[in-house]
Amino acid sequence: MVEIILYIAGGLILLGMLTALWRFVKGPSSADRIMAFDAMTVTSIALIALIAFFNNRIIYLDVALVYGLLSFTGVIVIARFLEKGL
Amino acid sequence: MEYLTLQNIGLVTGFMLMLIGLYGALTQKNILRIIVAFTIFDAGLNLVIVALSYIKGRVAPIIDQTTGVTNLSEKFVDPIPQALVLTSIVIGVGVTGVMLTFALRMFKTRHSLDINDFKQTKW
Amino acid sequence: MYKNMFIILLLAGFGLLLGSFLLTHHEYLSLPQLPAYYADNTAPEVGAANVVTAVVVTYRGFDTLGEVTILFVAASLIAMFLKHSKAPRHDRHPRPSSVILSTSQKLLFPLIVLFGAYVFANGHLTPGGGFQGGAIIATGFLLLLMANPQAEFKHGLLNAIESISGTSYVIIGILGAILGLGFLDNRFISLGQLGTLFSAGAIPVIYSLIGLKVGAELSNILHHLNEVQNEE
Amino acid sequence: MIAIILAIVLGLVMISMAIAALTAYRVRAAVLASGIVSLIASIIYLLLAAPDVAMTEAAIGSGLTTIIFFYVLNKIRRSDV
Amino acid sequence: MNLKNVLQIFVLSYLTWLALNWSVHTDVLVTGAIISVLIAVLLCSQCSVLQEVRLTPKSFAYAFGFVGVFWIELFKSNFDVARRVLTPSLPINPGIVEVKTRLKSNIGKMLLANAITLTPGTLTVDILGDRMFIHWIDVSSTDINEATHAIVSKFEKYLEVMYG
Amino acid sequence: MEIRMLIGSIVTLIGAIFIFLGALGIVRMPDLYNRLQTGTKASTLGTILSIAGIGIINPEWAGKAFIIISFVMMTNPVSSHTLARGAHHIGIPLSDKTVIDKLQEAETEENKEDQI
Repeated sequence: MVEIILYIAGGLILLGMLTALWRFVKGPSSADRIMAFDAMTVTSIALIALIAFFNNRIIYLDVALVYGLLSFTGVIVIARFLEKGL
Repeated sequence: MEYLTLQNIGLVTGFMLMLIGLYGALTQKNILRIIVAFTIFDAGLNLVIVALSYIKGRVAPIIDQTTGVTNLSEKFVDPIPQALVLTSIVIGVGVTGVMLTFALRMFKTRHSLDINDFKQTKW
Repeated sequence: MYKNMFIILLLAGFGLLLGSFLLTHHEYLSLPQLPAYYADNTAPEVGAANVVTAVVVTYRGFDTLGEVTILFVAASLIAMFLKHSKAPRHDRHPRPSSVILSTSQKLLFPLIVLFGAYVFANGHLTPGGGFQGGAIIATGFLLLLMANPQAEFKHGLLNAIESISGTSYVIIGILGAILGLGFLDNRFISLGQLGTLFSAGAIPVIYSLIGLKVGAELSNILHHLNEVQNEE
Repeated sequence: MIAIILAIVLGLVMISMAIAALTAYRVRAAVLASGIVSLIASIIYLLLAAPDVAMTEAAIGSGLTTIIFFYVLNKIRRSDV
Repeated sequence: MNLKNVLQIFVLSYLTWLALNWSVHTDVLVTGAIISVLIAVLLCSQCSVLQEVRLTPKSFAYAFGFVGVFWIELFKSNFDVARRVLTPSLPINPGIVEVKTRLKSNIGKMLLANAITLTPGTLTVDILGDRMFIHWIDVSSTDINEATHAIVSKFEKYLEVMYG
Repeated sequence: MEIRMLIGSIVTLIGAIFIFLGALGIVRMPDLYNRLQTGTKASTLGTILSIAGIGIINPEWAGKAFIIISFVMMTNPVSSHTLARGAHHIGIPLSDKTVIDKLQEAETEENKEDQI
């Protein structure tokens, strides 16, 4: 029962990632693309946590931790690049 | 159906990335795009090496409560390609940095990014 | 025209090579001899829970030494290329950052450095190690540059950290050769109990030094790139 | 089975993003697309039981490489960059 | 080199280290203490931000109140935004409004802006002094005072006690 | 035991639904600022809920889950704010439905003062 619910959750998360990818491909400006990139990184944290659960290894969560702490620096760099603040 | 394993998917994806990256590096004119194609080639190569080390039904080579400490050679995937890829990724960022600064230096001297403008051997 | 034909032929040949490899290769069903030895003997011999770390630091320690050297050469090359295009500080006019970014940088910077230290101190227990920890520390340094692009940093401190940790790395390797069984051997400190932080002999020390060195080198690269003249 | 479906979808996304990186009009879009290739590669590494490599790719491939690219793009301001 | 500042950074790093390791063995405690002291002493000039925190029992109580109010607002506005996304006609009424804040300290402003940004429906675009410019998905009033009342004041009364 | 795991999985499912709705918002909304509102923020809450659900299912993982949640909540608003500020500065247009833009007015006022 629990596993079936988590499979459905994983499918929804993957679908969300693909939807954000659609905005990345379509996005009229660079800022839209960066936003889609940010949404995909945040979403992938949840996906990594689910993979860790299905493999039953707590050590996989460290990878999610890296994404949680570092993904925002990429967005900040690109935003500062756009506003010529680098 | 028996060809549809995780290892084969990883291998096919890696090979496709390598071909795409090689095609881009050979046909693009802009230096920065050539460097982007190189990073894609790099990612594909690393993916191929890691996929070769995977064995079905085995776990990551780190000892904790779920693995126990006995009979480890029948539970773990191959650790050596993973160690090699780890070093390869770090060297990859160094090489990318050198290529990018070289491109920047060339742009500062010639104000051009086209690879065809840099045919002379002495400049 | 000839060039295009050549490219297509080259790609087709490469693709054929890869495809034939894909069709003929067989998946391993058990580990070959050397990886099986590493998997079985890492815990009693080296004392590290992470077999990849044991391979990187101890069994294949020479490769890591060479890799650190390559990274050092890359950082020096970048510094050499950018030497002539540096701009004085008052010539660059970046847009100043907002209060939110500069304040949260002050709050987050110690946490990021601490997380990097966690990653390389626990390299023998969890995934991660010196290279990842160094990259995380460099990202923290980057946050500093983001919040205040005009800030003045001492190159000397970064260079000192880099050279001190590099020298200590080699000295520990030689100590292993004298006191232990070979160059970069980790068993001259007692191995301790498997799974605790003070275990695996000298591996945490070596990986911490590698982490500091890699972090200082990557920060140096970012700092050099930051000082180049902005194009208008 | 679930892992295989996940890997197929992620692999297709990777290949399409690599093609997008070569055909994008601006270099910054190409760099972002190659960043997505790295991001998805790290998830596939986790599926292939290599958390060390996944962490390295997350911290270095997806983070630092993109950052260095944008630092250099900042110094080369042109209409197609 | 301020002793209070060093102590605060040390406590912050040490607590984070313990939560990261999630064990209380002696070696974890010792290593964490060494690393935290190094970070606090060597890097404290870069992070003198926590000095403005008031350490009184009342401010701790208000901190819990702030967290509670924040979570309630987060869920409420999330369901609101989900309803807007799912409605076919897309009922949005966006705009950038100006609000005033009474907070003086930088960290108070930062926490206020982050709380506003994390709740869907409002997004801090810029800060100039004590004027904050907020993108609002459903502008009900363009007046400064009414917008301040609707967006800021529910968080501000807690933060004012904590940071002044 | 079973009840706790069921609760955890349902929390994860709610988080996944929020992620999907956020991604839907990214596609449907008319301009960048509205997309940032719905997309990134809803995805953040969804990720937080998913990880909290995983932490409820396995109580030993709760510490790591708490750390991830607090890091995401500390870092994510900063990047959204910086992106919105930069986008407004380089003049990415707001949608036609926009009622008011006070920041534009404030910036033009400042420029006038500079010129005088």
